[in-house]
Amino acid sequence: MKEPQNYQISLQSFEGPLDMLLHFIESDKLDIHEIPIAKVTDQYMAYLNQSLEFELEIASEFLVMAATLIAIKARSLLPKRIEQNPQNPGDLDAENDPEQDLKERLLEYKAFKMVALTLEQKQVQRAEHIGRLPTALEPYRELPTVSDFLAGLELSHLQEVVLRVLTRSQKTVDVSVVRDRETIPERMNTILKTLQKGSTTFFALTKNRQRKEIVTVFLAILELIRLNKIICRQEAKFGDIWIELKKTN
Amino acid sequence: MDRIEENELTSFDSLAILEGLLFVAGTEGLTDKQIADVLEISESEVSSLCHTLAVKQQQEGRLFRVMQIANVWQLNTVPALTPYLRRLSLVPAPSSLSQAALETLAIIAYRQPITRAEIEEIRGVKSEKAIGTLIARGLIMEAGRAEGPGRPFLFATTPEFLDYFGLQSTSDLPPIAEIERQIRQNE
Amino acid sequence: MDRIEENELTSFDSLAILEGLLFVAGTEGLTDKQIADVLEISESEVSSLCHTLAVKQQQEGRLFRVMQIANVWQLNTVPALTPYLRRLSLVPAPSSLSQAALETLAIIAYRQPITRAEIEEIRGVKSEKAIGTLIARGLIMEAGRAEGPGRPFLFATTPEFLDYFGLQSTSDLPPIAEIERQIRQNE
Repeated sequence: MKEPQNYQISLQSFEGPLDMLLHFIESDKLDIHEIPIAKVTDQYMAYLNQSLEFELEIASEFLVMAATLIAIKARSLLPKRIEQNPQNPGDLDAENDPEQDLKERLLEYKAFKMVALTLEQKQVQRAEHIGRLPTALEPYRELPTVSDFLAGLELSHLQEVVLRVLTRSQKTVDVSVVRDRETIPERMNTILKTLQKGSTTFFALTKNRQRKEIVTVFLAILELIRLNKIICRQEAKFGDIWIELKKTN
Repeated sequence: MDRIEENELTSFDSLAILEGLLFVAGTEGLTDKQIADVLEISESEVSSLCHTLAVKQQQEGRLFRVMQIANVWQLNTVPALTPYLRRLSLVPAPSSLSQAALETLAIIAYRQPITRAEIEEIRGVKSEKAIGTLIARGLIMEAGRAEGPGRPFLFATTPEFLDYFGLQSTSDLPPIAEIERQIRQNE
Repeated sequence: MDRIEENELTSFDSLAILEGLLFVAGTEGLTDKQIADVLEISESEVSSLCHTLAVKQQQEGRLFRVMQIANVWQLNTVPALTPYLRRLSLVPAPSSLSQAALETLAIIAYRQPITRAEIEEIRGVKSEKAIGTLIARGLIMEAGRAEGPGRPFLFATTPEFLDYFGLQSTSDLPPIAEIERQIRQNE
């Protein structure tokens, strides 16, 4: 009550009685091991009384600590019951010394408070490093099925691709060769043999070929798709078409 | 000569692939094993590859960088970009943890697995609310039950705890005994 | 000479900033206006800057590229990365879900489509990391945008999520209205 600042700080400002005791010790620049318990107890009780005056709710922890402090203070006023035996450091009385216990608790609590401070700083630093939301890998996970590969691929796209390949070397398309059915089954077999060695692409299959052969390849691929023998996939419109063997289980 | 160029190309490609993979993994990041499996290299080579990528990113003046946090490699922006991200409100509003939550978390980090009663013993106050917040934020989790009466829950930190504070492992924090020793000495 | 170098530096920096911003914006992307505002350039300059960045990314062999999709600029991986992503998808990732991720998933399942802000309001804590985990695990996905300021993304569960639980649709989820009512009454 003597110090005006007392009125500015309420019990609510503290994380608990230990926090409040640390505040007294640190603001008076005291050593935890040299705390004059009597003085700290007086300060502590002054705060409690102040809180009562303002009809603030006092958490039970603060009352428990008050009892501890008063017990320690009372004990310090009494003469020592047993003389400390220097040859017996495990003295029963020393082990149960509540003042020593309190000092150890304050020390431990202060250490964790310092860690909390470190964490607070690290939290701020880490927040400066921002990532992006992940992209789902699920679509890549399962071995895709025919319908996955063909999703969005329409025959008109295939047609566009073949027309583009055909017009790459020559301006006009000779439609008459499309009727040459004889070579399509042969071409289908050749493509299947190629695929048994590994997947390929439409551009690879038609590289350096005559347009008649290209059309045959194209028709053979359409037939193989229809027969569910191969899987085709086109990443982009007018892009290459990936072709692989459909695994039959 | 040809051979050197080929090697350079390969190494350049793995860096580009690595960056692409990390880009896709986003905040989830990738473990040594995931990267090693995809790039078909040994796990022991991953760290050096990631560091090479970080150097490359820095040299090219890019504002995101590969970094290892909580045992995963992830791409994150560098602080220089933060003012611009703020302008776009792309930076999540700061939501720092309360003092109570930070204290509770500090205790759990060092003493895990630990019961609520043990935490409250150290802090000298009830800590139920702080524990609840930390669980909801995914920073701690229930990790079994303690022996003894009531078999109370034990709490431990999660990998997200490490990520949240940018720690590699809990051993990145100074030993608590060391901190206590410093406090004693400074007095 | 000095002037040219300075200009180059500035232009280089805007590219780096642009790339960083797009990196964080993710699939939400950025509009011409957003980019123009942050970089303090006119909206008409944005397109050319983005194209310059795309060229730079291509020259440097990066496997993600700035592209304009549905009126927003975003960074996306290029098809060359696909085989590696397929391989990555087959490498087992950590499988367990954190409490935070599970809660977030449950909320999305029952309240979908839902924005991140709404999830965070229900949970009372930031949920960005949990959302990231759920996306990476293929349990939730972005499902359009909400009306209103910022037009934030809506999240919904994936078909795989329903498959896993053998549900035809989310309306097959065990009802919670009755339980909610009871909880409210007990309060």
